[in-house]
Amino acid sequence: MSKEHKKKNVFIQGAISPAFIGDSIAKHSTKTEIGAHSIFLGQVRNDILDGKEVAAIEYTAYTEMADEVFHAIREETFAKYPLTCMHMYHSIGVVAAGEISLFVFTSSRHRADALEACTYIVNRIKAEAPVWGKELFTDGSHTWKANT
Amino acid sequence: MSKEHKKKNVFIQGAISPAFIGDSIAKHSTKTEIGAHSIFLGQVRNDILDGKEVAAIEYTAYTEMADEVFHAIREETFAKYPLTCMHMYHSIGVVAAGEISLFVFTSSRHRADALEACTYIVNRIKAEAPVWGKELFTDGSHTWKANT
Amino acid sequence: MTITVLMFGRIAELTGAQRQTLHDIPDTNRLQQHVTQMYPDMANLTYSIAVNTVMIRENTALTDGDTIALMPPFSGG
Amino acid sequence: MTITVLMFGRIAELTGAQRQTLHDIPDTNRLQQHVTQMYPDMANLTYSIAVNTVMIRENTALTDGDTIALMPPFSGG
Repeated sequence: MSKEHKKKNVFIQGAISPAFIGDSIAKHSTKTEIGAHSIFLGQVRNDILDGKEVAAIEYTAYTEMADEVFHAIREETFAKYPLTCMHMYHSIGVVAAGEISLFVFTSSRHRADALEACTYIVNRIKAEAPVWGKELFTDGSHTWKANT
Repeated sequence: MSKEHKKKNVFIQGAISPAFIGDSIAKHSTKTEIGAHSIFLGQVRNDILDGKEVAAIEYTAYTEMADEVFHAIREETFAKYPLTCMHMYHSIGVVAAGEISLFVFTSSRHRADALEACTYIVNRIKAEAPVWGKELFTDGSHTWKANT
Repeated sequence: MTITVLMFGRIAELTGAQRQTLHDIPDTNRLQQHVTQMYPDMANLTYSIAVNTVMIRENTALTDGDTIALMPPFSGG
Repeated sequence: MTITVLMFGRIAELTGAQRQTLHDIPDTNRLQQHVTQMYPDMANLTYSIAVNTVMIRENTALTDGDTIALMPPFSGG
């Protein structure tokens, strides 16, 4: 591995705010070698399951293992794609329907690298990050989310 | 075509601000059927060409034709992918290095649709939108941008 | 008959005009000949042509009131 | 020897615990048997196992101080 990227904190308590995302974008204006940014946002849906409506998702994680998984994803993505920057944030705790719980942000000189890397990262997070979503219904009951 | 989507104004005078992007994201919190957003941003690079540094790009467009092209891309993307929303913005006029000149935003229930549609739209805009970038160098001279 | 010719990017720079009104030009091939005669450097440029905002790929007859755009390769985004 | 067992999601709910300390369990197969004996509904759950944060795919010997995580299918993002 030619570069070493420090372990960063991925988990954010509660929802990820649109203003935080706007600020993250703004911070890249000094990196004038960037030509393309790709951003993925996961938003909590108010799914109806057996007639009950999802009001929020409560996320828990095995944070010790998750930190290692996110670090591996980061290193392997930088090895695979020529990126200038990459950022990943995942909510922990309760996130209401309509709020954002996942934020993946890749930047590169040319568009294909940022676009492909972003999809690659999102798919790996969904498959490998030890995180669990508990869907909280409006009636106070709950179920455990299953990723598709 | 099952849905009709009204022609929207795509062109924005000057750079697209990160705060505008944050606000656009925030507006989607009421659309609780959305599970995934994909965003592409084009940022002006300070490329060095024959020893001269790009300070800004000045965009001009054949707006009458561009409106039709953007409308066709919008309709064809909605026909091809099950999206909840899609937005496209392109700068016109001068955008400095480090600033954003293209903003494509797709939203869907499941991640694959938003991700694939966003890439599809960006590639179509680059290939089909009658827009020209004049790269303005720091020394006052210029060249005409070529898309890769 | 009268047509309006729109020029963009490098072509507008080369011709010094963004818009010209021309008369009695029956088709797009004749328009290209006319433009190249006026501005010989046009022969070295790659460009596409739209008639009334629709891209054309072969010689197209022109009628009164048509708007023809001479467009260098796009470089938006 | 002593091991720490971490439980997440549906499994933590089923067992009523997020963490348990167990003694003299030589390998992960024996751990699964023990857990299923204590909580018979575990037999109906799909889950994977990590030993010291590393996912395992077959029976793995355990040593003093190991941390074993019982993890239902991930559903982050």
